Amino acid sequence: MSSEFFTNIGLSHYLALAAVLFTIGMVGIILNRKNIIIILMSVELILLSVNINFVAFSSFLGDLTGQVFSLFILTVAAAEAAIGLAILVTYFRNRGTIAVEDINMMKG
Amino acid sequence: MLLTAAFFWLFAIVTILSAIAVVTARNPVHSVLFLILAFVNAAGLFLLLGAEFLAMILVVVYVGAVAVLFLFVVMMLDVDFAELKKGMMATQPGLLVVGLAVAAVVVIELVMVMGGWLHLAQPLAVGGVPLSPGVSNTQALGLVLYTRYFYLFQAAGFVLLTAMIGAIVLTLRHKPEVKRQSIEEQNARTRSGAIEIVKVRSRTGVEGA
Amino acid sequence: MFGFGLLSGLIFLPLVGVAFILSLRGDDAATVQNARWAALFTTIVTFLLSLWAWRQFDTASAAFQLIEEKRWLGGGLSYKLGVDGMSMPFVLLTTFLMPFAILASWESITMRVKEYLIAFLVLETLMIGVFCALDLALFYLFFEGGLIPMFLIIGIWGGKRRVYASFKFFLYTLVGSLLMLLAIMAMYGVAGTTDITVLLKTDFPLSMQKWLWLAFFASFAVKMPMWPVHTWLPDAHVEAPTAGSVILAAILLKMGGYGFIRFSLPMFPDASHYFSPLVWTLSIIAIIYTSLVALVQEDMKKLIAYSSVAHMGFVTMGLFAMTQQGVQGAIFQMISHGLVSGALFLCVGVVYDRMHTRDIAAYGGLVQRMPLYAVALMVFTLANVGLPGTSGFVGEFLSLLGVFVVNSWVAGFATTGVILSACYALYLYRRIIFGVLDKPALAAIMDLSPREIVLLAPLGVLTIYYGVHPGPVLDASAASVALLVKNYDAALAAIKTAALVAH
Amino acid sequence: MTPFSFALAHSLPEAVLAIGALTLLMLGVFRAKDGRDWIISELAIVILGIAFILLFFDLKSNAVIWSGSFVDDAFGRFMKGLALAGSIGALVLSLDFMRREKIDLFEFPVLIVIATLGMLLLISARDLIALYLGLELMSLSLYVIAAFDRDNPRASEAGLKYFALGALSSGMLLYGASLIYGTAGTITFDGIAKAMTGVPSIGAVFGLVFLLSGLAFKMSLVPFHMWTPDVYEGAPTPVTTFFASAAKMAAVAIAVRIVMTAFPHVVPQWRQIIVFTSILSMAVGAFAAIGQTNIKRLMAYSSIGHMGFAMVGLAAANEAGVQGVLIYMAIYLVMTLGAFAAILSMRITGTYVENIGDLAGLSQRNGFMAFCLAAIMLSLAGIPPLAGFWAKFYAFSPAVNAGLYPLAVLGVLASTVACFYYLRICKIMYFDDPAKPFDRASPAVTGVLALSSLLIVLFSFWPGPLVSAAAAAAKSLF
Amino acid sequence: MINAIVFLPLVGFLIAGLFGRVIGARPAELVTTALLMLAAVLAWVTFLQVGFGGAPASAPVIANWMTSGALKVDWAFRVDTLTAVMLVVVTSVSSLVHLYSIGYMHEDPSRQRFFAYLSLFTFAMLMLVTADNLVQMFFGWEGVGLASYLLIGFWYEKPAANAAAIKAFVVNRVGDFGFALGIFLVFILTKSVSFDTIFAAAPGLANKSIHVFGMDVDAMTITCLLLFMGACGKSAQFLLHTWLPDAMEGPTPVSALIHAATMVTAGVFMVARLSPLFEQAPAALTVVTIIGATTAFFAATVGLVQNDIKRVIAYSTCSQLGYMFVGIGVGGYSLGIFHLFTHAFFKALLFLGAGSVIHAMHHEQDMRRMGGLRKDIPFTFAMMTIGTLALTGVPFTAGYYSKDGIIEAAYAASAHSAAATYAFLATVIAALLTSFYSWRLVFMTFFGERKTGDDHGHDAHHDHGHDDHADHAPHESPLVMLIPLALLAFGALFAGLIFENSFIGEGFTEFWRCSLFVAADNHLLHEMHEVPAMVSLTPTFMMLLGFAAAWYMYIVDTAAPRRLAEGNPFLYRFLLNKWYFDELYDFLFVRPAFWLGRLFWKGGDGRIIDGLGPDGVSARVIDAAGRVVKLQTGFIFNYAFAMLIGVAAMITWYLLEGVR
Repeated sequence: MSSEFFTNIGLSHYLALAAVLFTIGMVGIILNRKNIIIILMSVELILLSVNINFVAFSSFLGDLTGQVFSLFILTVAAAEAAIGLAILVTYFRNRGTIAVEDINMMKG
Repeated sequence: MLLTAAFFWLFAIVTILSAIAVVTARNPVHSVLFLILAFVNAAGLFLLLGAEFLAMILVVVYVGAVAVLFLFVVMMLDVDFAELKKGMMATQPGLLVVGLAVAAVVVIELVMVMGGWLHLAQPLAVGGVPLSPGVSNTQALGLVLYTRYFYLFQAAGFVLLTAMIGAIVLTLRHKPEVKRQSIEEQNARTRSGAIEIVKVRSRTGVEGA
Repeated sequence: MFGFGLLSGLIFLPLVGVAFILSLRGDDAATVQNARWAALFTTIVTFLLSLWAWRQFDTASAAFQLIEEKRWLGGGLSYKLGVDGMSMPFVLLTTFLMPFAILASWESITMRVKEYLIAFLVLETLMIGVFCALDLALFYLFFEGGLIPMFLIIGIWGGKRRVYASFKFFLYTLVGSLLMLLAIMAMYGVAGTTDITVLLKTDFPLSMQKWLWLAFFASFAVKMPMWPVHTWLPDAHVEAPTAGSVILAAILLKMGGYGFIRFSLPMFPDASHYFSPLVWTLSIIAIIYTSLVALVQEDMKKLIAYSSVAHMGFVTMGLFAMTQQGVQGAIFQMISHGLVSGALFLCVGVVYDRMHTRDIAAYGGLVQRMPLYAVALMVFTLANVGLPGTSGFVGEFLSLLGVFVVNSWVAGFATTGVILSACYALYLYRRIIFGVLDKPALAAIMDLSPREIVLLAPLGVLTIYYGVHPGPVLDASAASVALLVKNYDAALAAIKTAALVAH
Repeated sequence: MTPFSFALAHSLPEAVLAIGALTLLMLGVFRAKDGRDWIISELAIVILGIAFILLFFDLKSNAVIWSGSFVDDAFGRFMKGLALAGSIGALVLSLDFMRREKIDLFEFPVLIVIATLGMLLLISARDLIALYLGLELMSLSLYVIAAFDRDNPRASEAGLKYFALGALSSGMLLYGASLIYGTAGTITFDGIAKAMTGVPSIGAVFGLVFLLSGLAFKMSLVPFHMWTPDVYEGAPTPVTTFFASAAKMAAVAIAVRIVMTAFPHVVPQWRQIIVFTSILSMAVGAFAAIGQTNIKRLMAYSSIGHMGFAMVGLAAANEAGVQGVLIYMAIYLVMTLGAFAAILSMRITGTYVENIGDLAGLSQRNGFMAFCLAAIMLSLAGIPPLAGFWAKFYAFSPAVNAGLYPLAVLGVLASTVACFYYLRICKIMYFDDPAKPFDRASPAVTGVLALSSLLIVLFSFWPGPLVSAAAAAAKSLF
Repeated sequence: MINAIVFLPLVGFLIAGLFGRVIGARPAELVTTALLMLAAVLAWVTFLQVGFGGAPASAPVIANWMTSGALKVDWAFRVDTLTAVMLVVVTSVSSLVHLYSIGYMHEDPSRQRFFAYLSLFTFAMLMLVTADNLVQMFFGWEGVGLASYLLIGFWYEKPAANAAAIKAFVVNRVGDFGFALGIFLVFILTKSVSFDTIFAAAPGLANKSIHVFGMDVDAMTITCLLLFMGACGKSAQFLLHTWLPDAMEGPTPVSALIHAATMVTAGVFMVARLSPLFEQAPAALTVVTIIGATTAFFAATVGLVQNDIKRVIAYSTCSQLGYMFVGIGVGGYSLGIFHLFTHAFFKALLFLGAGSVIHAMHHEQDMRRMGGLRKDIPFTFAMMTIGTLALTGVPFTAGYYSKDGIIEAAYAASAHSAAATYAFLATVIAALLTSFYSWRLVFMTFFGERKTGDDHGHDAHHDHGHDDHADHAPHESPLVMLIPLALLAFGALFAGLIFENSFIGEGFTEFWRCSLFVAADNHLLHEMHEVPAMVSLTPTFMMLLGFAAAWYMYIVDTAAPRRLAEGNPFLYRFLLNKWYFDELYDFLFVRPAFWLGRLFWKGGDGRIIDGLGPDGVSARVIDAAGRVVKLQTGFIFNYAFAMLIGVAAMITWYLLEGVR
């Protein structure tokens, strides 16, 4: 790996970072067995990676649209988090648990 | 240039590490805190990219609102943390390995492709919103958000409204035993409905009461 | 008739009966009896109407007649009806047999009678539609739609293993038909229309023809049924109520043969020629194999079902000879088999109604108590055997002759089926009718009731009438078949010429 | 920039829904007693009906408004009509159910209207942001109403699962969108179409994969279908109806629109995705349903299969294919509404039941309902002359003509397997001995059941309007 | 007139068959018999007109049967000398048998049915002999087969009768297999099935070859061989003969009519009718000769040891049919027909006589239980003796002319062909054997000690016969049975004398005219009259030898047969079991058919087709369904994982595709 890789930060760096974040988010959902809240946080990570993507593209394309998109994503993500937590609360009231492993009444 | 690179690496590495910590931390409170850390670092990256407004929004809205909301919920739900701490990856080790393997494949493939993202010397943009040099980032966003993106802005508003309705309808409880003020009822009160005049014969008590 | 033509009238008349039966309220005996009469009346009127259509029909012409066309789905799919000499006999066969089907269940069906009659009337609509449709999509609609009422008939009013049989019947035929549907779509793609008259004139490239042919074959072979996709038939027959078996054997099976005549042969002549050895092989296997299987059956209906498979083997064999005699023989064989196998199932129904078993071993010596029945069964058994003088002979003879001209081996093997059919049919007859009547259960068995005589006599008369004078059927199909054969030969000649040029 | 009035004229149904939703909300908050649904549902039906009627005022136009984010064309109107019809149907079916189950809160119709608004926005979306916002507006409402029976653990589990996986899927969709944006430099569909010609870069293809995966989730295509059975089972039945009908319409509509208008030049790339998910969906839909005993679960698998069938038409990637998908969706909508109406009629001594076995011998207890349900089941199985057959005909025909023979043949085999379990329901209703009788269903439910089975049975007699409308709609995309 | 002859029996059948139960048994008997007699009279008139009066041959078309493309089949009645001869034979014997049956069957409860069948048979036979085309002939051909089936199985309660009936029908069908293929070939060759066209085309087809069954063969030879196969079946020739002895399960009048006089001779008639074809196929004629000779010899050997009186006569019939084919095979069509003609009389006589014996013995058929009957039933004895005389060929009886003629012809033809030499030897030996078994029959039945007693077999037909005979003593038959015997005896004695000249003598050409075709180089009828006297005398000598042997063994030394049998146990068993043909066929065809049927049913249909097809597939589908459902674990992480796998699979796919 040349030193340019470390010094010359380009679009690819941001995209790769976003890709890694995205995967971490996915892995968080898949590997999590105990706490449903972690899943919500993983989703936030995924959205963050998307935002990085958009902003990076926006910057490198010289086009504002990506940032606008990102802005809307932030808005919606907030709404999503609210609803997610609301559902979570409802669920907790019903079952007294938020362990992912216990969310298994329906299957087959 | 070098400074920018250094900051990039700083933010990037911290973001990734805290993201990993979010996923793996045993205590959800820690997870939330790591999430905040990740967001703050991501805001730093946004700054590097010249998206100052978004960076601020990220910190203000996310750290200030969303992450704190998470924290509220984590604290509010009386979760048995001891139970949670037993290990989040306890069950199905085989599946875990497969899961990690698939995830590894995905991340390698994605990084491979993203690392080779070369062909964007000039934007292919058709009808985009070009960044003009004289206008600050915040101003530029402000110029388009309420004009060009008026319709989408309204739609986003509806999304937030929905979230509000949804959160209320799912969590708000009208407890029947709690007495609430009903202005309508108060306004609609009439004498006939409020007072009953009964004649009491002596030594019989109130009949039918 | 509401701006519709005669054929539409034929198709929708049974639905009028359905509407009437639906309008009857209550489940008391009188209502049920009214429903029966209504159904019978409907089918008879339909038959009379079909006779009227027959009068209008010009047998000398090979063209489609009584054509009617209406805008339907757009884009080349239209509601188009018409008959020619190859379909008219089947229409008549259908309308003719339906009153028998209704009458056959007059007493034996006591449960959910109205639904039963409705199922049959709907079935009649669909069957007539199959034979009248001049639009491929419309054809498919009727062809496949027939599964539903038959499924219900077997499943609701059937015997012990009715569920198994009805599912087998339905799914088996469905698989084949769906492949045909794909072929129909492909043809639609090429020709831009599903009008049969246009498709008949469309030349499909040989490679495509082969696939299309195979897809159609998948459907018709199951429906026929040809070996080795015949196993649904014995089960369906055994479990179906008598009238269901009658219609199944007499008409539904004919849809496969009709499909071959209407589509496979004229539309894909080259592929038909290419695949005819396959068809012949399967036909011969069917004839010999199922005849042998029929020989060892212990259930009357199953035996007749297997014999149906064997007889349909003659049909497919004759069709793919693509000679005038072969095709006409096959058509005649189908008509004849419609009458004969229908009658045979009615005969089985007669004793089944009395004894509630179809086990051959449970019978014997019936002639002593049921001489009339013995006579009737003898006539139909012999027709099944293909004795000259019965309708069974004409079809067999012509189709064998037709195929012999093309391939003597095929005819040779198939003719052994004639021997085997005598074996199983007479063996069956002997076990049921002859011998000593020593089973106590049979001691009080009654001979044919007047209703049953009315049921069987016309079929017997027709069987013999068509045996000595098959003209009505043969003449009706002659012109159309001649045209079919001519076009087929022309197509083959064209491809041969092309091959020569290529060399 | 087009004049505001012009833009409004072309988004009138959406405007009606938006204002209507707000009005209903106000009415509910200030007028409804204890938060009970007073006549809000009825009003919501009226509002949806008005929006539906408004669709017909202008059948020809093809306008792009709101800075290119919104398109009003025949395709959109067709699918909006279906979505609105689905919403109306679901609301009509919910009237009785919600009251009986004591969850008749006024928020429910409001959320339905908002979700429908989201669907309409989604259907009309002409850039990725509009797509995303429409999708989220719809989805967020759906998450909430899935868990609407908040005291029922199953419902909240359904909501939770739907939400968690839905959020993941919209993450994937966004990731895809970002890559597409990065490649094309724009987010409008026709801009993307102009940019994506020839062999696309691998990054763009990845974007396509993620984008379509996100949409596939909404359409419950395999392997993004996993939420479907659980959510269908757990959510209150009218909500399931809404998921299976209106939500599917919107999801399919946007999927069709985006592949046909944004990626018309990279057909080979996205076709493989569609074919892949389509085959898997048909197979899973067919096989997994066989063992089911819960009829809602069965319908879930059935809808998975049906989405697979619909995608066969889309795989043809031409006008006829789109027409096929449109016809398929229209007929599927009618069948679904009918099926759920029948499910909502399954009530024994005041309790709703969902077991297939409860239908045993229905033909003898309630011949009319049995007939309707049998017609619907056979139609779902695609047996002519019922409408479901034409759905398959129009969806498969273009695929066959496009040379996608293996897909078509696999589809045919899957539909045979699927036929098995549809037949099984008919068998249970017609061949088995009667079980306990059902309570009398409400007139609204019976009406929907009757109407849908009538449409199904009689479709063959008068198919012209739908077919030509679908043809016109498909044409407007090209 | 011809219409009347043909349709009168049909009318009789319809009356007796449809209304028999209404009008009762006696009227049914009378009507059918009367109609048949009327037909017989008309037939004789026709015979005289056509054969001797010079009336022209005709073939009026009655109606069209079937038309399909080039194939046109009409209903038409061809009347020429050959037909006329057959008409006479059929109607005469039939009417006599009808008459006889009135007596013979008088105890049977379902006589109407019997007479209906008899008339149906006669109708079918007449259709056969008057046929103007091959298909109509086939109609009659199968029609008589049907009637034969019905009549053999008349006593349906006897399992043996049912089995025999089916056997007769099926074996005949085997022959018809060849017949049908022959018709197809004729149609291919001549594009017609009507006789005039075929015969006109026949000469042109000689030595033409045709590609059939994968071989290029001489067209006429293969055609004629296939047609002859049909004849073999119907006429019970070697290999297809097994049904005829079993057919004796039917009532005896049936045996007389169908299995002696008429139906079994249909094969001979057919070959004669198709003489224009056979004349073009010498190879086929050779086969005919060989088969005929073999049958004559084989059946005679079997006849030697049979104990059932009817079976002896049946094998005799079989043997005599062989003679007829020899006659035809060597080129003497008229010889074959002549023997057919005379044979009809004496064989019917023998059968009816045997019937009379059986009737007298209360349905006992085993000769070992008879003996000394000449005193009890002298008239029958006389008639049987006349029949035997004619059969064995005592000079100046009918059999003498026809049978000896055939032997002479065979000798004459042996100059050109080895087959004829074989035929000559076989027929001569058969003549010896014929004489032996015929006289054995007479001696065993009518001479010696009476062996009947209380132990006489009731097994043969226990339901009928003995209930009104308290004394069980043999008794002479009623007059109605004896008159036919007398009439037939007249024919047996004098038919040869009267008609020899016309049939095979100098009046040959004038008599037969065009009805029999003889090739230009066929001078057999002249040559046979010029054979050495030694040859002419051989049959007579053989007859005497046979008589002497029988006399010695059954009158002089009655223990001799037993000694002989014990001395040659193998040969005896071989003959007694009819050369083991039934066993062989049972082993070769019947058992395998049932075995295969069961195999195909349980194994083929059940295990393989259903097992791999619908049942197997549905089982696999349900397995798969179970597995698919297991994937649906209910866990969010699994669901998400599925999504991840989906995405991973797709991107990997594209990546690999891009790399490639």
